[in-house]
Formats: sequence, C-alpha cells, structure tokens
Amino acid sequence: MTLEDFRSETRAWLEENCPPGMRTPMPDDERVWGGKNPVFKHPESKVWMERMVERGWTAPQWPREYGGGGLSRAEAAILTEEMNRISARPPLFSFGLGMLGPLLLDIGTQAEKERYLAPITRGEIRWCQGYSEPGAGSDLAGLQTRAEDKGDHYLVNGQKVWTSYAHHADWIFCLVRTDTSVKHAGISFLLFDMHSPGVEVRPIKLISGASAFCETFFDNVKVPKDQLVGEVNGGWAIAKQLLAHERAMISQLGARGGNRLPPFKDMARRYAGDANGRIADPLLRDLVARQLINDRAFESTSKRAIGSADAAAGVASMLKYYGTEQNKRKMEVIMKCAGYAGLGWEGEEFDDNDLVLCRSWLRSKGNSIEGGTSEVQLNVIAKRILGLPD
Amino acid sequence: MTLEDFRSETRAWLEENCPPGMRTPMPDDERVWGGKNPVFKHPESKVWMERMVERGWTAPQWPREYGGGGLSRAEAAILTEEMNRISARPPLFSFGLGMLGPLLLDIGTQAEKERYLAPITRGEIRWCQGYSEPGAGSDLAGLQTRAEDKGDHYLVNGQKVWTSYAHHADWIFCLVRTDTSVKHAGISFLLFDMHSPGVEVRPIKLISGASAFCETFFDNVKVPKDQLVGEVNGGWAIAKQLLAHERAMISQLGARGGNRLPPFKDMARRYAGDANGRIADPLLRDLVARQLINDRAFESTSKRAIGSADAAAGVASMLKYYGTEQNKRKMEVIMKCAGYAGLGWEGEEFDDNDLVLCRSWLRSKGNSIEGGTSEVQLNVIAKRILGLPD
Amino acid sequence: MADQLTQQDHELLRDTAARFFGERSPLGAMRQLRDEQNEVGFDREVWREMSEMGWAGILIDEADGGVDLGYRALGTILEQSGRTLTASPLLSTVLSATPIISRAGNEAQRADTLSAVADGALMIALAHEECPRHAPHRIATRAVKNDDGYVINGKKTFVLDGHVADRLLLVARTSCEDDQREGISLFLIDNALPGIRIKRTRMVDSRNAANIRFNNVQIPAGSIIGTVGGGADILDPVLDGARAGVAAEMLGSGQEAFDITVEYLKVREQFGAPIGSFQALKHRAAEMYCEIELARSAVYAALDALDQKARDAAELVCVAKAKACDMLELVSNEAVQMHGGIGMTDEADVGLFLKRARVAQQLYGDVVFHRQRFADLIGL
Amino acid sequence: MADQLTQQDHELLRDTAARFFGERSPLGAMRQLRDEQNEVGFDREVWREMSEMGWAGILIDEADGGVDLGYRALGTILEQSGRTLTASPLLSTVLSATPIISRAGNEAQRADTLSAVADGALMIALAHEECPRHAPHRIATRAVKNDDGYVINGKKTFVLDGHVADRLLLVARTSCEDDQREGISLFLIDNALPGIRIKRTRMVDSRNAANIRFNNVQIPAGSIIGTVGGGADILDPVLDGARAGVAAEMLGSGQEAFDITVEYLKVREQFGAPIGSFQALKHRAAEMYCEIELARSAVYAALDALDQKARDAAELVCVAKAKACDMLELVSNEAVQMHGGIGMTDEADVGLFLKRARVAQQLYGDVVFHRQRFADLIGL
Repeated sequence: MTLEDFRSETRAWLEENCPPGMRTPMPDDERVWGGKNPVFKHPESKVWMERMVERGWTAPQWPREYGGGGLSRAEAAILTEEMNRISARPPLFSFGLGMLGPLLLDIGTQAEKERYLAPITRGEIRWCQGYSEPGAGSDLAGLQTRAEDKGDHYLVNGQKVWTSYAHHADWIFCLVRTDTSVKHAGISFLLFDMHSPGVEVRPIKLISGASAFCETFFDNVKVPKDQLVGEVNGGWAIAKQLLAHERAMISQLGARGGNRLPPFKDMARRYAGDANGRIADPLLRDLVARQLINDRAFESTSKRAIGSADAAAGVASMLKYYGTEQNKRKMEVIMKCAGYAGLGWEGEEFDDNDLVLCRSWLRSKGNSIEGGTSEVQLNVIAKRILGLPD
Repeated sequence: MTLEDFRSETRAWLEENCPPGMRTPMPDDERVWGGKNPVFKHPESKVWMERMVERGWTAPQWPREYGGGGLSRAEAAILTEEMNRISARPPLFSFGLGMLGPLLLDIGTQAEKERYLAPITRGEIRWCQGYSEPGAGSDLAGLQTRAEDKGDHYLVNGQKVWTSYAHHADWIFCLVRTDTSVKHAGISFLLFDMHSPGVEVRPIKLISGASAFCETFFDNVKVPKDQLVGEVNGGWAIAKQLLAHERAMISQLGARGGNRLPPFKDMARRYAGDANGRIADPLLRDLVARQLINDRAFESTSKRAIGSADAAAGVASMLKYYGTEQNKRKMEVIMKCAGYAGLGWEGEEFDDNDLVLCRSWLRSKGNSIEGGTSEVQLNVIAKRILGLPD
Repeated sequence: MADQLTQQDHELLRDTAARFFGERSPLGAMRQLRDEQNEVGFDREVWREMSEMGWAGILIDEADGGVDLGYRALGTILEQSGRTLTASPLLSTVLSATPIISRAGNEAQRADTLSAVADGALMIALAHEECPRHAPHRIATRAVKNDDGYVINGKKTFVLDGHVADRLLLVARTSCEDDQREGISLFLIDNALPGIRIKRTRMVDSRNAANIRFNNVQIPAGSIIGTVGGGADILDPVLDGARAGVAAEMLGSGQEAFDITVEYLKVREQFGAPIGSFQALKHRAAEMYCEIELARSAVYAALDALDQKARDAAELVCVAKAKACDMLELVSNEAVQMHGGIGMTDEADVGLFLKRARVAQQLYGDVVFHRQRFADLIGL
Repeated sequence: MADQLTQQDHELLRDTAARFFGERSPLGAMRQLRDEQNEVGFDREVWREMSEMGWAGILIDEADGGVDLGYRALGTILEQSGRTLTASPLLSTVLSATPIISRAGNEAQRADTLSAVADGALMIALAHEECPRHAPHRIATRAVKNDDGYVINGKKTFVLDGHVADRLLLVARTSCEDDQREGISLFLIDNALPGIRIKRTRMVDSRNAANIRFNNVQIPAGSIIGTVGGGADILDPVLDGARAGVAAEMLGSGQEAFDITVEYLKVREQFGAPIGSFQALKHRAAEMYCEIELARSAVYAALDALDQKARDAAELVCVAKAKACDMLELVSNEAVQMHGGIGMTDEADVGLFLKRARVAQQLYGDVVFHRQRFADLIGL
C-alpha cells in the first residue's frame, strides 16, 4: 500500500469511526487511562478506545503480534496528521504506552513482551512508575527501597514518593535496591502488582489543590523473581533511558501550553489587551513579546534537536531545562497581565479561565522539579555536553 | 573648641587657603598621588597639598604626632562637609592614607608608626599593594611569592600581578609566603622599597586601553627583617582586614558613578531623551528607571550599613557584590541608549563624552573582578552571613 | 509625633510584634482559618488583642483616640505580620481606609469612626479598585447628585475585608471621564444600604476580599469626605502609605520564606551532602540575601520619608514597592524550587508564601505599575 | 536555487569556511590589523581568496555572475567568520548593499556592478543610518530634484566600509517627513563626487565604518534605484537579510567566546581545583550553552525563512537578532568575568569578542528594537 493509499484509507476510517464527541477539546478529567477499573467519563470515549484498540492504533508502531498497529514511521506520522486534522482525541493515555512499552520492546525478553505489551495496548492494565523516594530526589541513585532475594521471590520494603496516579494504578515499574554495598550498580528494575499485599498508597495534596501524585509504601511485598526486567543490579541504565524519554516529554509542556489553557498569546491579549487584543501597556507588551520570542526560538530548537539523530541525554536535559523554565516564565507573565483576575482560588466571582490560570500557574512550579530538577539538568549539560570536571 | 567654632574656623581657613582651581571638578589625570617624583599637573595642586599637609588634614583623624590632624570623628565629618561645600578637591590620593596607614595605627609598633606614617601624610612616599599573583586570584591564600629568612634579611622571590600603579610606586606592602608547609598560616606581611635591586615592573594593558595595573617581579630582593609587620606567618588576618576595607571602597564606585562621567540619569537622558530629556522609547525608559530604582535602594542600603555598627565582612561583601554588578548593569544600559555613539574608540568623529563612555564601560567589567570577584563575595555571604555549609 | 520614635523604640516594637505574632498567630493559625473556610477570614480575638496594644490606632491622632506612631512603626508591625502571614484589618481599616478620614473627614465623620477604629470596634473597607490591575484613577463608578444626596452605580473589585467591614470608604466619580484624576470623590457609607451587593472573592492566599456591586444606591449628601471632585488629592498620599505598608508586609514574608529555605538547605541531604553545600545554590541564596537587604532598605526609607513628609516620598514608595515585588517574586519562586518536590506539597509552608506573594504584589500596584510611576515622577 | 542545498552541502560549506578562516584569518590577524592601525581595515588578499571561492557573489544570480546560494549559505560563512572576528566586505558589500541592486537595479546598474562585486573587484557601502540607534526610516538626508538629477544634503553615520568602498548605496529622502516610511529613495553613486566628505570612525571593535557628509552633492538622475519615493519597499527585505546575516556572525562569535571560556574553566585552577568544577560556574556555563543553542536555532530558522520567502520571515528575523543580541551580551560578559583579571587584559582574546559584540548588537537594530518590531509584526 502506498502512503497515499494509507492516508485515504485512514482518513475514511477515522471519518467513520471517530465519534463526534471525540473530536472536541478534551478536559483533563475526560482522559481515558484504562486499567482494571477504567473510567469513561465522556460517553463516547469507550467505543472510541475500543475501535482504536482493535486496529492496534493505540500503539501504532508496535508490532501487530503485541497488539500494536505495525505501522512504519511514515505511516504513523500520517495517522497523527489525520487525527489532528479532525481534532481527534488520543484514545488512551498510559505510562505503559509511553514509557514501559518502548523499553520492553527495546530490551525485554520474548516472554516479557508477550506478557505485558498487549494488555498495555488494550488499556487493560494501568501502570505507574516508582522512582523517587523521600531521601532520593535529585540524587535518584540514592534510593533505599530494598528488594531482598528470597529464593523464589523478592521481598520489597521501602517507600516511593511522587508516584503519579499510583492510587489508580494496577501495576508499577519500580527501581529497587538489590545490592546495598554499591550505589548505582546496586539498583534493579522490577515490575509488580499494586494490588499485592503490603502495598499502601496515599495521595499527596499539592499547592495547586490537585492530588495526582502519591506516597507509596511497600511492607514485605512479595514479587516473583521473573518480574525483574534486565539484569540484576542493571537497573540504573534502564532508569537513565526512561528519564531521558520523560525529560523530552516534559520539555514540550511549555510548547503545548498545557491543554486546559488557551495559547499564551491569546491569554496575554485577553487579559492585557484592548478590544482588538492590542496591549497598550508598553511594559506588559514587552514582557509578552519577550516570551513569544523565546517560544519561537525554543520551537525551532525542539525541531532541530528532534530532526537530528543526536538525541543524547544532554540535549534532552537542555530541552527539559529550558522548556520548563520558559513555561514558568510565561505563567508569571500571564499572572502579571491578569492581575487580581488571576488570583482566584474558587467561587463564582471568577470565571473558569481565571481559576484554571491560577491553578496552572501553581502547577507550573513543579515542571522544573519533576523528571529531574533544573539543577540536575544543568549538571548533566555541564558534564555530558561541556565536559566540565567534577 | 566647640564643633560650631571648629566649623566656622575651618570654613574660614578653607575659604582663604583652597585655591580657586582646586574647587573645580577634577579630571583623573590631575589627581595628586605624591611620591618621590610627584606630579602636579594642575599648577595649584602643589600648594593646596602643602597647605593641607601643614594642618595635618591629609589624614584628619590621625594623631598629630604622626603628621595627622588629630581631629575627632565629628570634626573630621565637619571638615568633609565644608570641603564638599566648596567642591574642594582631595589634596592627596594614596594607598598609604587609605589602607596601610589605618592598619599600622591599629596594629603597628611604635617604631613602625614613627617610621612610616608621617611620610604618608606628607605625600612623600607612594605605596602600592602586592596581593594577587598569576596563580592566586580568587584563591588569594594560594600565593607563592617566597620570603626566605636569611638571618638578617628576607630574600623575596616571586611575582605579583594587578599591582595598581606599581610603576609609579616607591614602596610596596606585600603578602609573602614565609612557610610553604601550610596555606593561610604561612603568609606574612612585608613592606619594602620598590627601588630595591631585583624589583621589575611591567604595566599591563587593559581592554579599556588603560595601564594602571602592573605585573611585578621579585628576583632575590633583599628586605631587612624589621620591615615585616605583625607576626611572622600572621599575614592572613591583616590581608582580610585590608580586603574588607577595599571592598567597601569599590562598592561605592557605582554610587559615585565614576568621576569622569556625568550622573547616570543625565547620561541616559542625553543619549535617549528628547530636547527636554524625556525618553520616548518605552523600553529604554524602563531600563533606565529600573537601574535608578536599584540605585536608590542601594544608596539606602549603603547608608543603613554604614550607620550600623555591624560592618562585618559579610556586609562589605554584599555591598561590593551589588555595587559593582549594579555599576556594570548601568553601563550596559547607557551603552544601549547611546547606540553607535557609545562605540567609539578614538578620533574626532566622537565627542569626549562618547569616548569616555566607551572606555568606562570596558573598565567597569573589572569592578566585579578586582578586590575579590563577585563569585568570592557570594561565597563569603553564603558562609559568613547565611552559615551555609562548606 | 511619628519621628520621635528612637531606634530603640523601633527595636522594642519589632520584638514585641515578632513575639506576639509568633505566639498568637503563627503560620498554623493562618492554615487553620483557610482549612475551615472561616467566613470572617481572620481571628477576631487576635485583632482585639492587637487593638489593645494600640496597633489599630497607630496612624490615628491622639486627639482622635489613637497613638499616632506613624508609618515606620506600622511598617514594623506589618513586617512581622508578614512573617506569619497573619490576616487582620491592619491593611484594610488601619492602613487604607481610616487615614482618609483622619486627613480629610469632617468633625462628625471623625467622631463617628476614629476612636471606634482605634478601639478595634469598627472596620472600614476601601472600595476603590475596578480593574484587574491597580489603576488608582480609573473610576467608572458614578455618584450622581440628587435631592437626597447621591445615587451610586458601579462595581468595585478586590475590596480588602469588603465582606466583613462595617463601613465602606467608597471612591466614586462625580464628574469627568473614567480615567481622569479630576472628578473623583470619596464617600463614607454604610455597607448595608439597599442596592449594595457584596460577594466575597475566594483568593489564592485565602485572605479576605470582596466584589461589591452598587445598583442605584442612595446615599446621604453628608457622606462625602473632602470636596466634590477633589478626592484624588486625599487618596493619593494615603495610597502611598498603603503601598509602603504592603511592601513592609512583603519584606517580612520574603525574609521568612528565605529563612525557612536556608534552614532547609542546611538539613536536606542529597548526594551525601547538605544541598546548601552546593555552590550554585549558595550563590542563589546569597543573591536573594542581597535582594532582601535592598528591599529592606527601600521599605524603611519609604516609611521614614512618609513620616517626615519628605518631598521625594512618592518616589521612595515606588522604589520600595518595586523592589519588594521583585524580591518577593524571586524569593517565593526560589523557595519552592529549592525545596524540590516537598515545596510543591500543600503541607509545606513555602507554598503559602508563594500564594500570598502574588496577591501582595498586585496590591496597590505591581512592579510594572511602580516602575512606570517612578519614571513619571522623576521626569524620565 | 538557494533551497536546493542539502544538509551535506551546508556541512561541507561550514567545514570549508571554518578551515579557511582558521588558516587564513585567525584571531591574530584581526589583532594585527588593529595594532598596525591598518587603513583598509581588512586583508585584501584574504578577500580576494574569498571571492575566488564564490563568496562575494553568494547572493548574486548566476545570470549576473554570482553563484546564488542564498542566505543560509551566506549565514554559514558569516558564522565561521564570526569565530575569528574576520573583517571583510561580506557585511557591507555582499550582505547589505548589493542585494538592493540585485533586486531593484536596472540593466545598466546591474551590469555596472554585480559581476564586479562577485569577482571581488568592487566594494559598495550602504549609506543609510543617521541616528546613533538603528532607525531604518528616519531619513533626514534630502535628495532634491533639479535639471541635472538630484542634489544631496545630509549626513550618514556608521557606514560600514564607508571609507574604502568604491560606490555608495545612498538612502535619501525625496519627499515626506523625516521619519516616514514613504518618500525614501535609493541611489547608486560614486564615492568621489564633489561635496562628499568621508571620515573613518575608529570604533571599539577596530572594524571599518565612516561618517559621511553630503554638502550640495550633485548626482545624475540615472543614479536612482527603483521608483522615486518607493525605496523602503526595496530596503526593508534587504535589511532583514542583513539582520539575519549579522545574527549569524554573532552566533559564531558567541560560540567561539564560549568555547574559549569553557576551555579556560577546565585548565585554570584555584583553591586546588579547576574552576570549572565549581557548581555555580558550571550552571552558568550550562545556561549559556542553552542560550547559544536557542540563538542558533533562531538564526538558522530565519535564514531558511528568507531563502524560502516564508510569510513569517520578518518575524523570524526579529527572533534571530533579538536572541543573538541577548545571547552575545550574556556570553561576552560572562567570558570576561570567568577569565577573572586575565579577561581584563588586552592580551586575552575574550576582550576582542566583548568589543565586537556591542557593535554587532547595535548593527541593524539591537534587542530593544527587535522586540518592539516583533510585537508590531505579530499585532500585539
């Protein structure tokens, strides 16, 4: 099939199968995350997911045998374009699709692929990731959660923090310590069921009022030994690979502008502009222009970085650092434009946009912390790219 | 004598004795530095210095027995006020008056005071200071210039750098290493004649074209042992005392604006303003306003710091850091206002003010390096004031 | 009176205030008022105690029942209240509304309000702002003269303590265009007149504010303060006092957020060392220290200038509020960032300072407003 | 033609240019021209060699004797020349003046100049600016029509290569007020006409520029390029090309100053360790790296947009020049500061970059100019 044929077939299929309600902007709470107790808040989101699952298009480039679509890179790009054309919502969100799956495709055994991948594409298992610990934030490799070898199983004890959506997750991919005598070389990568005895989850309330993150406690959790991925004590390399991937994702938050808010320029004109959107105050206007200039340059940089084969850890760190700091700056500029209107917490005296702005501004402060702080990214750039000595 | 009597007497004496030409703004090259080969570029500067020397008013608060004026702090303040009232020039500039003299008054022996102080007040000896070395800049205590104990004298070998006006100096106060087995505790403070055999001086050309600093080489320079001040190996405490003093002086450069240039606000209005001095460009106007706001806040801070008894090293570091960085920022803003007019190096196509601006902008870059870099000041603040751990 | 306070007096007042807020109104108290969604928004008992110490009457003449210690003294108290994020009528009643009556109220208005305010028995809110950003003379609310006095129509926003105050100090327009300095008049009115609708706005800092709508509200002719159309001359210097006072509160908040953060840098370990030993964080902490010290100097200079009625008082107020805004934005952001993930949790105190910071920044003009006003004042 | 160059072509060109400037015109060459106060201000032999490689004709159509490789290719060369601070007629003749003739010159003007320029035999200077800050349409120099053509009166400043060029591309006003976009006309004239007085300005970067005074200069009617009064339509897109080209040079200068500095951080020891091991300096270096990469992306995007005649080319040019200005100001300042005292000496190379930086920042509009122009273009 030529790419042109593929495009017209895809277009026709989407036209027929994507329900009208799935072609509208998506509030955060209508995202479909799947899992054993899936929530389909929008009535059409279930059928939309199921139809996409059936074609393997929740994971378009994964092999068909593991539930994927078996598409080439070019075909997958066409699928994305055609979905964007009709503003189709992503049918399924998942740390399995974005993080664990690609990792297993890369380094997993045949058995692991068969066991884990298809359920991910079908949205049957919802995954969370267990990385940070109270004493191991920036110093991730300082993690203390132990996995003791008990012959036929590991016994896991310890505590994770910042586990996104752990309170809704079925399984976790988790960094654990299998050797206490060394630091980086004593870490392993373990998968296990969050419904196992001894797992306890407590959501963390953030300054923005949201609770997407959890503290997760492991008290003598038994994990079968075949659920270890990669080599024993070989988990650090896996962690770094996943982290670079996560950083690239977070760096794009700013470029996307967050999907609950209108684009930055529109927001600025709305709050600081006149009826035509012209910003009369010269200082506010300049603050906005400055950020838009940075946005353009960052956009060009992302394209150039993605375009190049060289997606080294250092470049991911640059994008993560700059993208998140830029997003924070933009939120501060909008807050300056909005004045009192951006300072509402709740209630009818503020409109929805105002309230979302305030919470988004607060939430943006976490961008430069999660996925490795800005300080960690700068360390990485100084070391990996510039070669500055320790 | 009451302070009021002192004021009226002082006013009358100044009125009578300060020559008219000494009541005009002073170009840098008309400063009187004294020394064995003194230069009096302005014809009236010699008599003015001599008259002030006679009253001991080149060092108003020093004891009369050492050539000072014997004034109380209150009287000295009145003298300054009265001199400012008629815009009287300082009669004598000297590192002896500002740095070495106060140190000797504080910790010198009777013999040292008798030997060194009076010639300083009379401008007979021009001093320079020998601190930094090529390998010991921010890490001043890493200095390597050796003073070997040869029984009746020290034999000095090594190299100093950034010795201000060493090519015009008669004597040097100099940090030397008398013990190589320890770092800070192996430093001593030595005075010696720059005309001694083995001393060689080479002026350093700066980016601004000026050559006020020198490289100074010591090749088997013999220094009598009685020219060591303080304890052997006790020089580091002396160095720190003098450095804090120097930092406080440098921090005021920005407040004074440098005496060859008009005040910052006038410069900004001259280059970016219309006929009434109003700055039409809103961004340039804001850049200028921002710096003037900082200036006011810094001024208030200097007053508050000087007003308080607590002139700790940390506060001196804050003033040095902020004052010099602020001065650099202001120069950059003026350069932005001046455009091409600020970019002239020499020649008739630029007026004097333009050319002075360009050189002063270049020279300002050194403010945050000399007397301890900004980085060193921040280290000091973090350690001494905030108590952050090493 | 104000400038007779000695350095020692100020230090005593500072220590008294620090102890008082630390004991009677620590950060936890603010958190509790927030979590119980307290409708008053501050602790009436704490306010009674503050009033007993004379703080409610600190700007009121002794002849009117106050103690008249001046702006620097009030600033000292506000600075300490900023450290514990204590909400009280200090900002609304004491700093913003009452000075208008002190300066320009007639005998009846003074007698009616000042000693009651000084006793902590009466609260007055300044109903002034109409735009989302501070715009002191952009007043569209109209007061139209009729036989019974004036009829008010319009809408006010972000009225501090608007929903709990007993009286409103209303800024309305009796003539001229909506953004002219001329034609503004001031009125002291009851908050319960027919046609007034008051809605509390739930702000991010959990403090009190309200939107107030006026729909054909009839007020008596005697409500007016000062001359018809001459309100800006009374309002402007009072606003300058309010700006300096808020800047003082911000100074305290910045200092406290900074102190908490420096302490955290000393105890939090990563990579086997306290994170405060990492030079990049040290330098950023040292830079914050400098900015706080500059803001401090600017705030004190402005407060002193107000007490001394110095000619450059307005300029120094701009400097103070501008520096306080920049400082607190920097410090509140750095405080969260340096706390890492902890700083993002509701449980950590630094988030409370971040939230209060942005509200205080907007209050009576943010840095953008004050840089432009400063440039205007000095004729740039 | 321009957009047919492949990624490989660009990399080849970059390597060729890097090798050429490194060998034929290293930093020391610039220093020597400066120290000997060379009157030409660049090396004619080096320029001849550059012309032989086709670089003088890089924007000129093949039909006119050039190689027409486009702005991205020229940017690649300028970037490399920025690394060695090489002065040459690339900026004046190739980037600024000749494109006006290419776009709007008549047959005679084209024949007279283009192939000579491409051969490196003719230099043309753009006599445009009249204010100390870039103001493209603020033209007070008047061209008044008479029977013999036009009479020119006025003064031009900062004319790149003005004192060594063979011809002048003069921007003068034939109608309208001094700061209007309409009424500007372009003229190609000889530099040796009676009434023209050219004075070299000795700039801080030791490059060539001149002030030029026109006193009743009679020029022939045939000197005009394009239509009378329609000069801005020709000039503006050429200026955008010049801005992007200068930004490319600045990118190279920033990268080189940064590389020199990072190298110094690795070798300079204080407190018993290379200063590049101190975290505060590491972080500042990493931030500079980010700013350089963003400037790089912006510059390449602008050059590509010019070659593709993209609709948002002007916006992207503003982004490129604005980012290049901010980046180079940061990097040149940090380069000196991180070198400590050494950085202040004339002997150190970083000072040369500092000096060139500020001139390049002003050239065709600094960051203040371009932020405002960007805001205008996008309708803020």
